[in-house]
Amino acid sequence: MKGRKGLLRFLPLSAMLLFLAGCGEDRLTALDPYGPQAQWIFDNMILSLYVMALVIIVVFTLFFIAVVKFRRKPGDDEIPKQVEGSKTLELTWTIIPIILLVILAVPTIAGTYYLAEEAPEAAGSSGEEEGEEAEEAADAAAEGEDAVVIDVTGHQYWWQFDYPEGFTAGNEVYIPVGEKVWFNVTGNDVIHSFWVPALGGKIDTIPGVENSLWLQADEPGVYKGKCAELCGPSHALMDFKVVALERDEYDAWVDSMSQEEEAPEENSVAAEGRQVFEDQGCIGCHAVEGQGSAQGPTLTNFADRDYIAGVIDFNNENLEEWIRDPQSFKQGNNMQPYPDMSDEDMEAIIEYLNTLSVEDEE
Amino acid sequence: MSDDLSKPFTKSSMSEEEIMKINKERKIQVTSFAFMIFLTILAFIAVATETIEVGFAIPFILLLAVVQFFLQMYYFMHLKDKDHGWPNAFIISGVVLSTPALIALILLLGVTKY
Amino acid sequence: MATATATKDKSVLWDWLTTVDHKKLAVLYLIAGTLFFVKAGMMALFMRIQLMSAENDFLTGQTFNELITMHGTIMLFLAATPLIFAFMNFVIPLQIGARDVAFPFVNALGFWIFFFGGLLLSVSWFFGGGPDAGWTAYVPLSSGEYADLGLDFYVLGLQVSGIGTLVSAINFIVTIINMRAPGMTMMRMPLFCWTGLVVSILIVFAFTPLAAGLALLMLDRIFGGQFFIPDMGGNAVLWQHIFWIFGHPEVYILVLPAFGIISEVIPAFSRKRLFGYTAMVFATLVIAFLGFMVWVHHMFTVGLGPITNSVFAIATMGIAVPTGIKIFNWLFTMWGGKITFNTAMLCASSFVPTFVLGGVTGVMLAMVPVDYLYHDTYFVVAHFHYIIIGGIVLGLLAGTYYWYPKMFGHKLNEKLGILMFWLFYIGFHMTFFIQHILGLIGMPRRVYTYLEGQGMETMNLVSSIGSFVMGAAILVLVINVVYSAFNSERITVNDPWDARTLEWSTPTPIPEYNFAQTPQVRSLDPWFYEKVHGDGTMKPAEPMTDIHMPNGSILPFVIGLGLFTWGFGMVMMNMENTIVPPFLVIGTGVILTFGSMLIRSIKEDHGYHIPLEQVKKIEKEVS
Amino acid sequence: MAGSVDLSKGLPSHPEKSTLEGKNKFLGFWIFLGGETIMFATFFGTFLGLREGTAGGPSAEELFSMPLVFIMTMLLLTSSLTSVLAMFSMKKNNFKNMLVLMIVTVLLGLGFLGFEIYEFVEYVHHGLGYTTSAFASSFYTLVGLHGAHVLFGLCWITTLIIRYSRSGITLTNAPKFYVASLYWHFIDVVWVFIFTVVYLMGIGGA
Ligand code: HEA
Ligand code: HEA
Ligand code: HEC
Ligand code: CUA
Ligand SMILES: [Cu+2]
Repeated sequence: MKGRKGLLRFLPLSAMLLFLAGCGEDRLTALDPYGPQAQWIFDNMILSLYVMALVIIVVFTLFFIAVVKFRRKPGDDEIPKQVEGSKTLELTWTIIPIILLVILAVPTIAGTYYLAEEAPEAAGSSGEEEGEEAEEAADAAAEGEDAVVIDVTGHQYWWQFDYPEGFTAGNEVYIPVGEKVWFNVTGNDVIHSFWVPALGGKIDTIPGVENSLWLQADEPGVYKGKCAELCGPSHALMDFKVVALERDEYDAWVDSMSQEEEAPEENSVAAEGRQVFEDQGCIGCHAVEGQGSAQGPTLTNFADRDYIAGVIDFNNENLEEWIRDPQSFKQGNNMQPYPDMSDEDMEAIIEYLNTLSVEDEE
Repeated sequence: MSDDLSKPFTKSSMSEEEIMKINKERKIQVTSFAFMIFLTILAFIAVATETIEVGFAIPFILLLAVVQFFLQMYYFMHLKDKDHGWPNAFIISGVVLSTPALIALILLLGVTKY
Repeated sequence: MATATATKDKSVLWDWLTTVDHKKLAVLYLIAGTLFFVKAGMMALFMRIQLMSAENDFLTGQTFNELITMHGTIMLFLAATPLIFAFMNFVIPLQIGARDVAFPFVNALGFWIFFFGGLLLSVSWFFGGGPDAGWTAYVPLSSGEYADLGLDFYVLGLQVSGIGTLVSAINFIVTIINMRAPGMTMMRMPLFCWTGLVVSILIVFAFTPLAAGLALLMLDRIFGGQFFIPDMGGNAVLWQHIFWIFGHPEVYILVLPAFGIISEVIPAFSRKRLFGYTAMVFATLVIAFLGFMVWVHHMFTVGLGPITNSVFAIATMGIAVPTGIKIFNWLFTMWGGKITFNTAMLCASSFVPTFVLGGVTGVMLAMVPVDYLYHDTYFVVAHFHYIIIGGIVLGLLAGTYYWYPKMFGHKLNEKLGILMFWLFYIGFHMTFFIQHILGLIGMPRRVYTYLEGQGMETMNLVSSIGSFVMGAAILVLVINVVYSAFNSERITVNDPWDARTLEWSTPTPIPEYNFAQTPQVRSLDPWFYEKVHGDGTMKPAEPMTDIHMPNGSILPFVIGLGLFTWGFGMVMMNMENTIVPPFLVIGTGVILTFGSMLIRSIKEDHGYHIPLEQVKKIEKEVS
Repeated sequence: MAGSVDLSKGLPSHPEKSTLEGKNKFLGFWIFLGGETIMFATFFGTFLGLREGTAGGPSAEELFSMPLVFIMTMLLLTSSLTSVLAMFSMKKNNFKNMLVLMIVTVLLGLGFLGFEIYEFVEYVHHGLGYTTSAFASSFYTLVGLHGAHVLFGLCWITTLIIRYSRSGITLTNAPKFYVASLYWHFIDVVWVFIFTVVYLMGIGGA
């Protein structure tokens, strides 16, 4: 893993490796970066740590010498020399910190612009330029053409991801590996913050404001994302996942997400479940394959998820409990409870939900 | 001694000279008042006649407001007098600190990125 | 004309309710502040218990959010601020050689308004729960649509207590500018007075925008104002600006007086004058100014654009320079001194390295792109607790042990003191150091729980244990206070520490008029100067005469009560089926408030005089 | 305390600052005004930030009437002058004159307030309620806060006039009158910005 290698170079942090050992398969920690943005952030954090280490060493050294050397001995009543101050010293500890700060300020500004890069305009008609420039422009245009731009909306307490292809995903966002993916984020109700520690920084999702952020994953895998702005009682449980796939797998995934719903086999339990899903009004909040509204997370690929509602282990018991009493898992969430649903209906609906997959059957 | 504090005075301690000075100052005040009225009318005209371009009228009336601010503060409220060092310091600080706050509230609301 | 006899024959309670004496108000502030501190500290312990293990269900998310909000709000507004005011009240008039503050009545008013504001915030628990949107109360989460009554209490409680803080601050400024003894020029003022002055100025300029912001939120919640709702043309970022325009200066409001205390204690126990006094004053002013120019560093992830973020990042980093000047000047005050290590000095000296640890993480936070990682994680929690506890709380503890003899006539027990210090210090690092790492491995702040298997269990457990050790330390302090009250020797000398500034030239206990004759100040550290160059007593600047003193008054208490009632009535407007109609309650409050102000305005109160003979008698008794 | 001023010669030329209490009040009040500056700036900022946010409701251009604002401005400016003149009378120990000028100030202020209330009622009739839009809320808040200041000032000055109607100028009430007049000027300063920024810029449609 490339992040690990980088880490070992930095002895001050190697202690932290100890703590990394506990990580599960979902990549979470920012100390193990998996993309250029996260790497940049990590490297500059290390840079600032070096500067800070310098400051701390100087201060601590002076402090300990002073404390040890200048203790008053018992019975020593002599008054020490009353020193007014020293211009040279004063100047020294003004100028040196300024230099240190300049060292930090330069990458700060550079990085601010680096990370603020906007999504490329799709398909540029730039035929006029010559030579290298034209080539670059063409490259950029090509990149712009199939650059992935995903609209993110934060809801209390789930995430909505709208793809340019026109479909919606809930709580799990798929991205292609090795390229910059742009997220245009906004909030639906209160402010949330979109954060995938192992891939990069965070950006607030604010109602009425459009923000954007790019992320890039260098390796396929699952990256854990979190909501980082207090948004209500279940703020702690507003997790999501970023699934990074190789480009061809990603395209395949996009294709299957875009497809029309294939109705469950007739007279199967799942078909019954589908009926219940409509009768009970689930579809009023949950879209499946493009049908229904987006008041709740889209369930098109629900069965592919590892968690229900982002944080609950995926199994049928939990699913039933979730449908009967969502509040018991996530206080204050906006899903309607179904405490009185009959057992058959429940069974059917769970069966149906379990069929909602877009991954290829093995 | 406390009773002194609630006792009115039969006369003023001001000398002739001081009275002259204060009368003169009074005249200045009335003049600056007239000037302020003039500025106000100017501002209203600038907007009312609509002959002046908006892009010019707005900074113009803002400038007039600032001039009035100074007149009020320094003449009517005596900030120009001596003995007003600290009051000056506080008002100036207030204005200086207000400026970035105002700019931020007008421009930096997240809708347009700078 | 009233005479001194008028003050006799009053019950103790009445005396404390009506007092306008800055020394007694200091004690009131100290008690109120300590109570609020313990309350908010207990909340922190509850939070730490909840976070001790993964997926713990000791508290629900809702309760947890109420606890963080109240913990943060109380700690900053109702614990740290009054504790600072306690020392400012007690020490500043003494240090500048004044008999009292400029507006004794306003001083009392400030205390009672603050106190009732705090009470208003606290009663929220009895009416459906505390505020739950964090101490920053970001809209829309705190707006009428998403939050309950708790936030009405937050808005009105802070509004009221803010008014109290504001009027106290004005009083301090005028006191310091107008009431200094002869010879006490600005550049001879002890640094604690300087920071007191600067902090009061910061309050005047920071609490007023807060008042404006709270008014907007109140209007949103109670009268349907549309400031923050995008669909109605409003904007949610507006609140964040207003809050942080106040909020960032607020953190310096808290830390500067702590700097002041440190600048008193370190020279006193190093037996050396403060190194680079002029630079220290200058640095204080620069910090105060820059403090107003950096607020956007709390909003880096809001998406204001790269220019904005860069500018504010640079300004933020700039603050490290004047702060560094202070740090090194303290170090060089100790350098070459003869240091005595008692509890006060332990706290004061350990402040220096601890504060630097918190300060440098602050500078790390100022690096915008990296803050995209730190923001709203436990890294930030660690940053500010390092500064707040390593800075403010250690400073306040140092001040407590240092000025305690002057305030209460006896010292605190040293053995218990040193035990407290080490417990506190170890507990503190245990609690908060590890939180830096927690933030980096992906733990956002304000989360009531975290999932198993993310590598956060051990570190959270350590942190929680640390917080209990810290709690134990505070417990030892409380025990110490009680123990010393009974078992400590009375202080009979003026100057138990062999210190340097004017407050130590007064007799213990201090007579209500502080100085029988206003002292003539001849140098920086005037008391030390007289001990070395003079005969060890302050030269009087005026003959002994009758001493003019202000009368006590119950009106400050009544005005505070009035504002409480008024505020409560406003909250009632959002309650369902109240027993009395809200406007009646509001009306009562308004009448109490403005009625008392009217009485105060109409009744001329010129105070009273302590006759010369009595002054002489008192002076003989105390010396 | 009278301090260094010799009272036997008559009313000192700066009666508002000849006692320590007076000096303190004077300084304290200026500090308060410094704070008010930034508080009003916050409300101005809010208004300016939100004034486009009419959410389909009436906008400034449609509503504001120039003549009304002009009259209000004149009333308030004039009242500022009368309170200045009152302070000159006070310094000259001309108590009657001062009272009369102060009463005129109050009357002009009342006129201003009356027009403002009329104006608000009018706007509500035209569909600009407090909750109509962000523009409406911030407009009413800013201008209403100024109006509340005017109201408070009126009550304050009236109280002083009644309380001291027959006492003459003393070292106790001189600072009170002086400070009240400072407050009144400050209100006027704020209005200068309100009529410029809110009304004229609103009508001009920047
Ligand atoms: C008393 C309180 C206090 C103090 C003094 C400070 C001081 C500083 N703070 Fe802190 N801060 C808080 C309390 C405080 N802070 C709180 C409560 C929050 C969170 C609010 C919330 O969201 O709830 C916060 C949050 C906060 C953030 C926002 C983080 C985020 O939410 O994303 C930032 C970002 O820039 C920041 C920066 C700084 C800096 C640069 C300083 C500087 O002033 C520090 C300067 C000191 C030093 C640097 C050390 C000494 C200097 C030297 C020895 C010289 C040499 C040093 C160098 C060259 C580096 N703080
Ligand atoms: C002056 C400011 C101040 C102080 C002193 C403290 C002190 C402490 N804080 Fe505080 N804290 C804040 C200001 C402060 N905090 C702020 C502003 C926030 C942000 C809020 C927000 O997000 O909105 C915050 C948030 C905050 C969090 C993060 C919550 C979250 O984001 O989820 C945590 C978590 O550990 C925490 C812990 C503590 C602890 C353990 C102490 C300890 O130091 C407390 C020590 C005191 C005691 C323990 C009480 C005394 C005890 C006794 C008298 C005896 C009883 C003892 C026992 C039973 C053992 N604080
Ligand atoms: C009032 C709207 C509403 C209705 C009706 C509703 N839901 Fe939901 N549902 C939600 C919301 C909102 C969430 C997201 C909750 C959260 O995570 O905070 C959700 C979440 C879920 C999830 C977890 C989704 C994920 O991404 O992991 C499932 C499964 C689910 N609902 C099933 C159902 C079923 C089955 C029904 C009908 C029997 C139903 N819902 C009816 C609003 C609704
Ligand atoms: Cu969404 Cu926290
Ligand atoms: Cu800050």
